[in-house]
Amino acid sequence: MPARFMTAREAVALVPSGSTVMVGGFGLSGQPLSLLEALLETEVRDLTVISNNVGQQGKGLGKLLLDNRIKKAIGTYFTSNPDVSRYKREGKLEVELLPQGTFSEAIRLGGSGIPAFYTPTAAGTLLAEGKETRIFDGKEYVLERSLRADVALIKAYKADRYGNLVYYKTARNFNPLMAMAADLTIVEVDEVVEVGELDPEAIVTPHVFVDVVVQKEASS
Amino acid sequence: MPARFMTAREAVALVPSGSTVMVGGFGLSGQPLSLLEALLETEVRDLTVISNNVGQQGKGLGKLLLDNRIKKAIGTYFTSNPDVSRYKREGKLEVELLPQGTFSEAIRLGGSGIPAFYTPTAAGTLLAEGKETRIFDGKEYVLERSLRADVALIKAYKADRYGNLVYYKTARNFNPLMAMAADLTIVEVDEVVEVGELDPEAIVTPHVFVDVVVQKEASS
Amino acid sequence: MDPRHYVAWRAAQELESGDIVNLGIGIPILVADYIPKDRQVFLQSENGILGVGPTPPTESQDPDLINASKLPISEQIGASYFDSSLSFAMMRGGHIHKTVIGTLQISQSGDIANWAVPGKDVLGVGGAMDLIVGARTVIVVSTHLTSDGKPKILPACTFPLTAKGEADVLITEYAVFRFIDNQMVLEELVDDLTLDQLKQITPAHYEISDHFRMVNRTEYLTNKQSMG
Amino acid sequence: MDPRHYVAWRAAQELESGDIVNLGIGIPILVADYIPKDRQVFLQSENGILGVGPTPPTESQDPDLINASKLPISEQIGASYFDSSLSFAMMRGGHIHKTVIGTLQISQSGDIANWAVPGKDVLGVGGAMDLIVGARTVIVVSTHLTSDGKPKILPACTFPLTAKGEADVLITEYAVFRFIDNQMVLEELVDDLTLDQLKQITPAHYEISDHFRMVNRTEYLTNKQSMG
Repeated sequence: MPARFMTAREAVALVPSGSTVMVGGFGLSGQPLSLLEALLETEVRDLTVISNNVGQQGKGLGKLLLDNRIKKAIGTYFTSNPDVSRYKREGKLEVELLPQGTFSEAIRLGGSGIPAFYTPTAAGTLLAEGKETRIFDGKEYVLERSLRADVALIKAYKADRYGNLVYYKTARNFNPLMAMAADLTIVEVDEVVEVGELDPEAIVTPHVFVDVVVQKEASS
Repeated sequence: MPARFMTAREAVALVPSGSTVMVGGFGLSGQPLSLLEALLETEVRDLTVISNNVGQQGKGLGKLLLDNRIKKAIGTYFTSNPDVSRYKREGKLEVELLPQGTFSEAIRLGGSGIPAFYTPTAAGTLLAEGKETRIFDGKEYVLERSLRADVALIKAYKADRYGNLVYYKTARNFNPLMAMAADLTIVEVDEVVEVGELDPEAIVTPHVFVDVVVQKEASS
Repeated sequence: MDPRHYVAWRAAQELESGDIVNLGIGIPILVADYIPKDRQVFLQSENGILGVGPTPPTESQDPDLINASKLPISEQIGASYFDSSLSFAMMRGGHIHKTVIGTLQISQSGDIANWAVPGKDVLGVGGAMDLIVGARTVIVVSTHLTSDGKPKILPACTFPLTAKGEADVLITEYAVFRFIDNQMVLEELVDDLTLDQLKQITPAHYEISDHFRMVNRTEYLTNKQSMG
Repeated sequence: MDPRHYVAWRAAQELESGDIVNLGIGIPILVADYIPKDRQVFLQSENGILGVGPTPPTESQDPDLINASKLPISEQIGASYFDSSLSFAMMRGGHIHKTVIGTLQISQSGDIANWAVPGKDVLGVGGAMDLIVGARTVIVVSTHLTSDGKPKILPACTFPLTAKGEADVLITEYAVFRFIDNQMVLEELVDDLTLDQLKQITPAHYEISDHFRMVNRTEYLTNKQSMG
């Protein structure tokens, strides 16, 4: 299905309370900031957020946290937003931490129909506690479950009218992976181009993975 | 390490007898035919070949088979080369068959340091016999081991002087995956360009995965 | 009337605008030519392309632009290329809406056996298992009987399975069945055959749909003529 | 003399032409500025770039061209971008030659503890574990003591581990150790310190290398002046 084109407000109306939402970005780079702004305007709450960070303090996802919309965060590095630590201490936020390589592979494999995999990372550490381990060829590996979400909110550079995507420099990060791993993928783009304008060899995310495209407003 | 540039003859001299060799290509498309021709000129034998097919009858890998260089083939579809069937019946070739999705993911994960993964494909079939299975969320999955090789012989379209690669249409297939999964990756390319000529956003295989580049001779 | 082409035409009618579809080897590959012109269907081929276009004229065929049947194709506007792992991620991940695949046998509970024959070397599976397990809707196309007149639609498959209970639709030159809650349901019969005659060549148990209808193949012939 | 910059300079000397290197957060990120000009080192950053170039002037900084420390970088000629899963595939798959990382504690058997402190919230691990497990050579850089004078180089780590036995080299402002067969070996000591003085601030057990040498930091200062 070629992607549907909507406004940010229309798109985030598709995100239900209580849902699991993947949000792209490494810090603020590659976060779909317009979608997050629009989400803040809705009544959505009790979100489980799968994102590398919870934005930065008071920015991006950090705003949703301060507005008490997030009940759980799954990610790799929350240290850069001090609000996360405070919310956790106050019992207002549940946190699940994964090594970044495990996190990114779990998302890619979640989008690929692979439910679990073994990784050497974290074997023998606190992050492997309570997880199954297994020896392959004399080395210890941790069994990790893949990640999926109800909705992915991602950021790309350009979309064509079918929803094929290309990214911009290090803003690519987790976005192409999350596009694969959600039942509904909503992408915010800087620019929409006609079908045929993107090089077929350079399309990173084919439109099969994209449900909704939102063009970022020029003002934001 | 930026890739080294060699002739086909010099490159295939790095392939030892008895080694496991991944060979790119879907049928003949994307097979590194010049490298395979050069390999035929060496004394190499007892190869375990990991490739989707064993070429076609008398072509590509099919030639190496007829010259008794291959002792085992791991792939997904050998039906298109009748010699494979004959060699197998005569006890001259061992064959291991995997579903194509399992095969491609096993190679990608082999190159990614992930030794094993669970897939729904083949559960309850002959191809899962003797393999561990496990239920996740009520559905049966098969435990599959990842694949690695001593050498990968792959085909790309263009390389820059560092060894960054781009591919050409459906000749891409297994090549970028195999580039990741071998101790030594040798690539045959149609064209070598200067560093900087490939779009950084469109490079499919970064040069970390490439050891040796061979420019296809104009005559072949 | 070539039964294979009728089956391909009938399968094409199952495809809707916006569908992402993978066509298997054999009869399925013929489906591409029968997709109604007013429906925008996106064909994926597991060797690494989304946006497969029609067979190009001989002079513009490219050995490196092929489908999974290793036949020359063209590239539609808006197409993209990717490696085999992303291609199968699309399938297993549930991103392919429909696959059309051939079969050797199919059972009344939707088991499919299309890759191996007992007593023969098992030498090729390709993408069949991943496709069938992964695609959201599996449309099986087949001649109703084998070339030597044996039944293929059985209570249980006797050949090695490709996947269990994954068939959603079965289309032959005589009939269309759907699999609903693992029950096979007859939905459509060509008017060259009676229900009794169908029963005789179909050992599998099936119910008859509330929406059952008899069809004649004129529609296909008309369509074919308009295309020729 | 800033001990952090000396450590970074000394670590840079470990990098050879052709190396693919990932620099962690903290002191490691300073290493980039000290790589000898005649060595062609390729910097990978796990947020998705190979070919990290120097910090650009403020006016040409781009918030979407950053390293894993979230600092602005530039793109070298021949650079490439990729998603995070390929980035970590490079690491775990053994394709990154060297990583330079900081630490809170390190043990005599090469255990590294650099991500969590007992009694504090455990809120960030990032790519540290994957990097250390994956990179072929792990170069740990650290001040020899904590800011309040406590030892960091210990018989066994008391903080939660990042990885077990993965350290290959340890560089502090006073000394260079290598881990050989899980044994810590002193290779280099700055001539501001005696061997006895080193022992007093280093509770870990270490052997002294056959190649042990005393160095003075003039080389670094010279280098620094020539760069200034």
